[in-house]
Amino acid sequence: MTPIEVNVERVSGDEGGGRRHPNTCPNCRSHFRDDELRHSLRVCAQCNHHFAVGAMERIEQLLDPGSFVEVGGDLRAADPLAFVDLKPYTDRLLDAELATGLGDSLVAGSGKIVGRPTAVAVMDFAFMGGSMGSVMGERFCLAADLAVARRMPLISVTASGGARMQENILALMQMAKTVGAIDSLREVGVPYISVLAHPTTGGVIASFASLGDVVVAEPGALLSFAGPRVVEQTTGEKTAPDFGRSESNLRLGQLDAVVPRRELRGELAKLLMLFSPAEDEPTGDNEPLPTVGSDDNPIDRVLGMFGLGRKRG
Amino acid sequence: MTPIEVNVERVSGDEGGGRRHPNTCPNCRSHFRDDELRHSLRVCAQCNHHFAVGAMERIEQLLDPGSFVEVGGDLRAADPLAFVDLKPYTDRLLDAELATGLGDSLVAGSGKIVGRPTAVAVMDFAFMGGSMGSVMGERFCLAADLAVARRMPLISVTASGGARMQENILALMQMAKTVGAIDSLREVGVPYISVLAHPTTGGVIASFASLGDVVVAEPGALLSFAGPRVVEQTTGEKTAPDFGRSESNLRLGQLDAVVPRRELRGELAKLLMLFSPAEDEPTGDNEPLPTVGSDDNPIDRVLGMFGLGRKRG
Amino acid sequence: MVRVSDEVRRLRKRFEARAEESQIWDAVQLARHPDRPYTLDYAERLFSDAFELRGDRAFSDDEALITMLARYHGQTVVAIGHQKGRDLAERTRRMFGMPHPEGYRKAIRAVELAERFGYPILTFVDTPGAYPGVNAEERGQAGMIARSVLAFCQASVPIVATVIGEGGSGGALAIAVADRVQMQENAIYSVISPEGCAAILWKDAGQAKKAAYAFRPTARACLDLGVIDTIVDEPSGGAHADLDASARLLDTALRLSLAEAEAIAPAHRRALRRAKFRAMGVWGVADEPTNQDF
Amino acid sequence: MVRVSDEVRRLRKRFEARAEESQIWDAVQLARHPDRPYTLDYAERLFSDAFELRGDRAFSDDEALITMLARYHGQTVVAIGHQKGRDLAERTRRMFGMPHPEGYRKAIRAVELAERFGYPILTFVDTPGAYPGVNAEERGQAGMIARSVLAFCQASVPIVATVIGEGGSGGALAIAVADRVQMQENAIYSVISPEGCAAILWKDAGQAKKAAYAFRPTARACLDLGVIDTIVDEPSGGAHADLDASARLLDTALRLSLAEAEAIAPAHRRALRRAKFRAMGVWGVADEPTNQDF
Ligand SMILES: [Zn+2]
Ligand SMILES: [Zn+2]
Repeated sequence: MTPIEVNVERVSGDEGGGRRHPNTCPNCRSHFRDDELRHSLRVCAQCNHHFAVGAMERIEQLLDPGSFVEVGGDLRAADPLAFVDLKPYTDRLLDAELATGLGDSLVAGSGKIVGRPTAVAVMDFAFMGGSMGSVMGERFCLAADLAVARRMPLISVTASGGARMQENILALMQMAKTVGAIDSLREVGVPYISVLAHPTTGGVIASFASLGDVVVAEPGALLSFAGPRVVEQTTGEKTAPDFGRSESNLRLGQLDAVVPRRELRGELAKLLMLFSPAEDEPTGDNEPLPTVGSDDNPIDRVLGMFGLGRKRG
Repeated sequence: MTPIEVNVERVSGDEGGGRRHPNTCPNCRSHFRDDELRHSLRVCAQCNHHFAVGAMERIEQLLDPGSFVEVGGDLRAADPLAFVDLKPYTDRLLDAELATGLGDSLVAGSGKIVGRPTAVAVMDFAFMGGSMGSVMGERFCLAADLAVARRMPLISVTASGGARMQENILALMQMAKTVGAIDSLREVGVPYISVLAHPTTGGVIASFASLGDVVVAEPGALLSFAGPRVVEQTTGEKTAPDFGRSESNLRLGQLDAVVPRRELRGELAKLLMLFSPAEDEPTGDNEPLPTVGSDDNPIDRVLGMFGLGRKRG
Repeated sequence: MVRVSDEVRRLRKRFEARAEESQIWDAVQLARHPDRPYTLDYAERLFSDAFELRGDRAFSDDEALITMLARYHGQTVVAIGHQKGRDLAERTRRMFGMPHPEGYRKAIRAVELAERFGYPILTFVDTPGAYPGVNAEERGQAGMIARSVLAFCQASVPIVATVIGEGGSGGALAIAVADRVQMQENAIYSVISPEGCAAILWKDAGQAKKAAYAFRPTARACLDLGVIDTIVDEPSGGAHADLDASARLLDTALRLSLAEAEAIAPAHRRALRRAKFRAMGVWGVADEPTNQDF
Repeated sequence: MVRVSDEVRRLRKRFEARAEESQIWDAVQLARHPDRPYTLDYAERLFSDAFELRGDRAFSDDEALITMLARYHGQTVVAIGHQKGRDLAERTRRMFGMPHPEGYRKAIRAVELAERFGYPILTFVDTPGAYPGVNAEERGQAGMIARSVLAFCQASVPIVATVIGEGGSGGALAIAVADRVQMQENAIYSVISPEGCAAILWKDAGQAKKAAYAFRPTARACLDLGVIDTIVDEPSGGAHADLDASARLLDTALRLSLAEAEAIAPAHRRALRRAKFRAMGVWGVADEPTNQDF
């Protein structure tokens, strides 16, 4: 559905162009049963390749069991442009919903991670390439609303080829709308953690997904505004094999960390703890604190004028 | 007095090492009488080379005649470390004062440019290489104090080899102190215009001088943290002839403009006008303004909820 | 079963009914006309004084996007606009109006300056898009666009954006979040170029005309969809036919939009601007409220 | 005739009187000792949890300067510190603790994060200086140091800076503007390295010892001059002799300094921090108040 989708296929290693089974590792060709993959968090046991994870399964992986409550689940795209290309937009939507069981490319709600409440917004690349339209934008904002209302952090997990062309300018405006949601979080001091999964490109990475107070990515994910094929076709430049990948982005200053999927829940739990209010702690070993010394130095008098003292520890 | 001073000599074109007369152009070797140079704003009439300008002469060039009032003119360096290298610091200070007629490397005060009041802080490279010590820092802060008190802009003109080693840590602290002065301007919304003259390096460019709301430089000025010789000696890298020059800095995003000295007063006047409050203006040609149209579109109702309307011009 | 509001049905009908195909393609071509006035052409005619603010204070001065302090009807404003360039040398220097991250970083700097002194911001949108090159990507094109959008969201000063030519995708939106958004009559605003859309959805860039008709990048469609507030008239034949007349028409609309933006209480401006964009989008409501496998 | 205050005369006398030359040179060597604990050594021992924040969101992740979210005695803080690196590979990767502009941009990002959530900032200063290379210069080393100093000035959250090794010039100061500034007993803090000073003033880098004695980069001198608030004791033999003991001593001082910084009303913190640095510097008053040729 998006310019990036095509490149994503290429980047995921399927150079031969042949149709591969979704449970066959595109990297090492190992094949897994679906329950095996689900059990391994959809990480290849042989080569550590990270398979795509659907939104609902991602929520299962990350949240405490039974803690998730969805918001905006009943929203559906409305085709305001009456858009038809080779196929009507409404048909594409129906196909996507039938294929994924989802109403759009993002699932929003709230839940808990190791007991700490959090709002969540999780994308699903299988729904029209994780494209960003009106419903995705509104659902993301509903998750942010929850975060603001309950003063709990927001965590997003993104996987997107970019904006949904079938909604054209309204799709573009979802960039402004979702960034506005981040602004509302910042206004009240609610933390936002952005997790970038393969691929996060186009309008999604050029809006909310880049604005996390902390931004982490899964290994090997393609994270770029324009995909490698668009870059090559438009500018004639060659792209390196690691173009736009998580590891390059870390080196280039765009990420706080690359976190393997097996560690993701743990790292998010740690961040939720760090972003939580101070705890009373037992006062360690009770060593006596040094006293504030006095000094005959004249500077003290100047500092004293401003209510500032000096001491020797 | 500073690591940069040496490089400055080299950059100003005096490669031969021979002692040249200060009124001989280091670029084209034209020689001028002092009154000629003063009349041409110390710009070479042959090749446009910008000679150094002393602080008091710079003030004459820029401010309306007779408008300058100095502050902090009685402050003098106090040698707290009782610093002696090959020569005592106190001797160096005395030599510098005798040579320049100035009490330190910066002259502060207020004045007018084309009738608009402004605070000014002007450096003089001839005073110990324009080095930054306690007096320079305090004088700069006094100029900022004036700007805050009278809600008038601050203009600085810098020329400095960096911090004054003879005051060591106190010299370093002038970076924090002068940046604090900029912070006080920002707190009340008073504009600060920084003019960088040859050379502005070290602690001066790494503090207040880089923080202008607008930053302009004279042509060909060396503007860098480390001078070219320090870079070459420390890292073994070669520096290009245009290393750190105004023109490179403009290209590299560090400057708003390179302004020839002859245009400087005019550009500053324009900026003071732009930074001054709105004026009532005669209402042009009085063409009728378009009326706010109404539209049957439902979006209007949604926008109406937020007090927002739309119109067709 | 999805319930869709009557409003959306009415919108759809309107779009289906209009035989505006040729009109849309005319706009695409006029928006890209080589003689179309650019940001600097308007700056010359609208501002009595101007001082260009250059550089991102980090990497370079990106000439595809210009920022300036300027005097507009007696008050100081910060102007931000894409600049395509007129002849080949200038076009190359200005990358055909396609900014690198440095351009957006310069825009953010200008927004911060405006915010510091309470100056209104006027933006002029005219870009095929952000530059899609390797270096631009490596220096964080996506993140910088996001940060620019955020800077425009966070500002409390009045902002008026005008799409004066091509409003191309995220590279346009980066400077187009405003209290009032205007489009010139023949400007276009879209999430991808007609050619790009055609290449992907029709597998044939030659179908650009068909794509343009399907996704309607016109001012009229943007107004109908609630994305812009005002359509700014152009001289007959298009903005390039008479630059002075075009500037006068823009001036008239701009003054009114700016007055409206200034009329909003500063303390509410940020929240209202957010609410304005929050309202953008249309959707229906499904009978089954949740996802299937949940 | 210049009148100098009695205080300055007393300071001078104290410095002239002390036969501390060898003591000063010991500090220079201990501050640079290859086994001296670095920021990460303290982070490990002082923080119960930590998450490193990497990257400047513009160009790279500069490993010469590290930033993290960390839990310190039950509360979340933002930690910022230079990191020299222990073996040759790490030293090279971390540029011997000499940041590029990207490092300072990362520090600014960390300050903004702390400010957004009200977290105190703890900095650990340990650098020979900002990296003096062509690329660093071209990407705006000077301006970024200035902006970092400004970010620290503008923050309203409590800030405590500790010089734990070499406090080298502007590259150190960039993260050392704080409500409370501490120095470890054998740390040094100076506007230039002793070698650099000697090379310029004595025309002989070999005179570093003489230069160090003349410009006194020691904690004691910094305390006497009003530049720091606290000297943090080290284990006998120096901080490297017992990392755990050194961390415990630092912890004790840090808790107290942080408590003091936290005791300042947030609304006054910025102005008081500014006033604290404004007070730094000593000068006399001349009888003739103005310049000669004026
Ligand atoms: Zn595999
Ligand atoms: Zn000449």
